[in-house]
Formats: sequence, C-alpha cells, structure tokens
Amino acid sequence: MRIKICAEPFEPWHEVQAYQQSAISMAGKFGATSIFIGTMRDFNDGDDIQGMTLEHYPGMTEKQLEKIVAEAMQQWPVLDALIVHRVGDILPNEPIVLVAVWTSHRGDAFDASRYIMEALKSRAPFWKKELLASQTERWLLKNTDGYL
Amino acid sequence: MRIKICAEPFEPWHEVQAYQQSAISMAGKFGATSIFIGTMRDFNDGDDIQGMTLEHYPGMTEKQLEKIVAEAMQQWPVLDALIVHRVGDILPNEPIVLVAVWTSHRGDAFDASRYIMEALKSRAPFWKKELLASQTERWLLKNTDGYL
Amino acid sequence: MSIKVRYFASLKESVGRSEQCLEITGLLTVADVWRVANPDKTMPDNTLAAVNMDYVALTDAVEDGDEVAFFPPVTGG
Amino acid sequence: MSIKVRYFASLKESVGRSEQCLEITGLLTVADVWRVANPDKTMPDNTLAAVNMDYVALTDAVEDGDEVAFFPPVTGG
Repeated sequence: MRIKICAEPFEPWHEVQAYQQSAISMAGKFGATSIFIGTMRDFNDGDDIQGMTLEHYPGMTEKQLEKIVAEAMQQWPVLDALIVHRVGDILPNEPIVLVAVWTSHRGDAFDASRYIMEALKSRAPFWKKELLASQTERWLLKNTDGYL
Repeated sequence: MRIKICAEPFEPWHEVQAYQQSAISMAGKFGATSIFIGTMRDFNDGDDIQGMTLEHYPGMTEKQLEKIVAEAMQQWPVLDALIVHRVGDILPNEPIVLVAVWTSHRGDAFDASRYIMEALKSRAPFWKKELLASQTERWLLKNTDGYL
Repeated sequence: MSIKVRYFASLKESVGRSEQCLEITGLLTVADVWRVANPDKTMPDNTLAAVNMDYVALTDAVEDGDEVAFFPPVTGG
Repeated sequence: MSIKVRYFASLKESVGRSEQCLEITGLLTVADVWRVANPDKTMPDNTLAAVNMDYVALTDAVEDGDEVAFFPPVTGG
C-alpha cells in the first residue's frame, strides 16, 4: 500500500506504472486493476473556475487514508492499493486524486476502488477553495454522493 | 470514442494518456476518469498457466464494442471512452483489456466503465485458449459474472 | 441463395473448418443453415449465432449473401 | 492540562487562527474545548472534530496532551 500527498502536479500514469513495477510480488497474480482519477474542471455550479487551493491536515490525512484502505482490504481480497492526492494550488485539467486497486478478479477491483474513493470523499481531511474567474474565492461547502 | 484491437503487447498508460491528449475538446470538462485493466495471470482454476491465445471475430468484435459503448452513452453522460483489447499469443502479466471512460462526475464514470466491461465479457466475440504449464491446451468455456 | 458460414474457437476445431460457402434454395433459418452445413453433427447446446456480425436467434431467417457465424460462449476481457 | 487546538479551512478563517494552546483544569469534552477556546463564538452546526487525528464525537472526553482539531465538512477527492 502507498499513500502519497503531493504538493506539485503529478502524472497519474507514471505513478501507477512505477508503483506496479515496484510491487514485484504482484506480478502474474493480479488479473484486475481499477483506477479512478479525479481531475480539476474549469467549471462548477454554473461558474467558470480559474484555480483551486487544496488544504489538508498533515498526518490526519494519511492516517485516515490508511484506515480506509485497510477497511477495503477487509471487505475485498485486495492485493495492493495506491492513493495519490494533490494539495496546494491547482489549475484546471490537473489531476487531483488517483486511486488504484489491484485484485485477482474484476468485481473486487471495481467495488474496492469505488469504496475507497467514496470514503476518501467523506472522511479524508481535505478542503477545496475555488478561485472563480470573477476573482472571488469560495470554500466548497460539501461533497456530492458518488453512488447517486 | 476509440476501439482498438491489438495483435501486439500494449502499454495501458501510454494508450490512455495518448488518447486523452488527442481529445482536446475534453480538456477542463472531465472531472472523472475510470479505468479498468485486465491482465493475464499465471494461474487459473488451480493450474499454472504458461500462455494464452486470444481469438476474435474481426469486424464483429469492433461492431459489438461500438454498440456497447453507445449503450453506455445512452445510460450515462459519458464524454468519451476508449477500449483496447489484445488478441493473439499473450504471456502472463501482459495486459489483455483496457476500458477507460471520461465523465464530469465520478458516479457516472464508475457505472459506465463497469457496464462496458461486463457487456464486453458477455457479448464481444473473443475466445481464450489457455496453454497450461503441463503443455495441455484448453479453451475457456465461459466467463464469470463480475457483479458477484 | 449463397450463404457464407463461419466458425470460431472450439467450434471451429470440432467442425474442422473455419468457413464454407453454401448454395441453397428455399427459406431457411439460422438453425437450418447449421443442419445443411453439418448434417452429421448436432449443434452444441450453448452455441451462439450471428448474421452479418449481429447476434441472432436460431429461428431467425437468413437471406442471400448473409454471413452466418457459429461460435461458443465468448470469454474475452 | 495542556490541549493543542487546531482549526482548518473556512473555520480557521472564521476563528482567525490556525492553532492555539490551552491550559485548563478539570474533565472536559471536545465541545467544552471549543467553548473555552472560543467563548464568544458558537460552533457552526456542521463542524467536525478530531482528537489526535481520529474523528470523535463532541461529547468525547479529552486528555492532557491531546491535539483537538475542528474543521468543516471535508471536500477533497
């Protein structure tokens, strides 16, 4: 398992590939990889968005993410998992979050990655402040439910 | 939408990245990408597997995959989708299939990619023949249900 | 009429050929095409059929120039 | 006892500080920590609380040396 908080832009494909290659013991054993990438959009709630600042709670963020992955591993036979999350100043079209899960069978990969992503959204201490094209700043007040 | 049948090994990260970069109109519009990768394992049904041959029905395979993506686009607001599927002789640890879906919101990306993957498994004309470590060959008889 | 018949995977191996052309007369269903093409072999229970690369029922009619394919359950992905 | 109090995001902006140290006596709950730290400000309804980086209920007790954090609903991912 790897949990990584990035203050600089990251390249999701590079992260997944590098992690997979480092996880030698998985080679030949995993049949399914489910990957979710959240990317910053240039619009939200009807407004044009120019940028975003992502604040987090160093230490608690990692602790909660580790707990979430451990929960997923108890519910599904997960071989390995990787989470990368951006913090700091973010521009539209930059990746915000990456969740990757490796399993033997595909149903488990889909279920576990979605579980991790929803739990991250509701429990990992990150906060987004949007900078609108009008130069107004606004904190996002709540998250949406990704199962709807 | 891109449907690609590959007779040679492919690199999933390269395929997704290249396709995403070519789809200029999506930039800033997609917030969610859900990617599934199926990889050949070195075991199945209790046996060690040395290799696999994937046969397909050229023409019908593409036609059915296009239909499946069109169905997903009718059910969810999918911005774009990419399917890459390997055919021919495959070795353990090589990718077999890649499904990538881009949407504005994460729930749609998870739902649509899983729908495409399950429909591909049950309707796209591909057939796997395994070469066991014992040098015996066997055709796979049926697929598993990925929602279980 | 002229019908192209194709076989895939394990079915191709068990009928011993990958394709054949049939010249036949009269109205025929997909199941009839199998019987004409394989008089000595019953179609396996789980066989799938396609006409012109779309799935069909065995009771569907075929037309002149159709490509009819028979194959076992698919196992890709 | 000594309690470190931390605030994040919009709550940090509205209380006007990111952290403070409290020296207090007696048994206290998380909600009490807020009242001592912010006598003039009611805690917003949707405030979340953590002690030593784990989520807690506002009625949970705090102990000497605890780090207590208050923050609004999380919006990452």
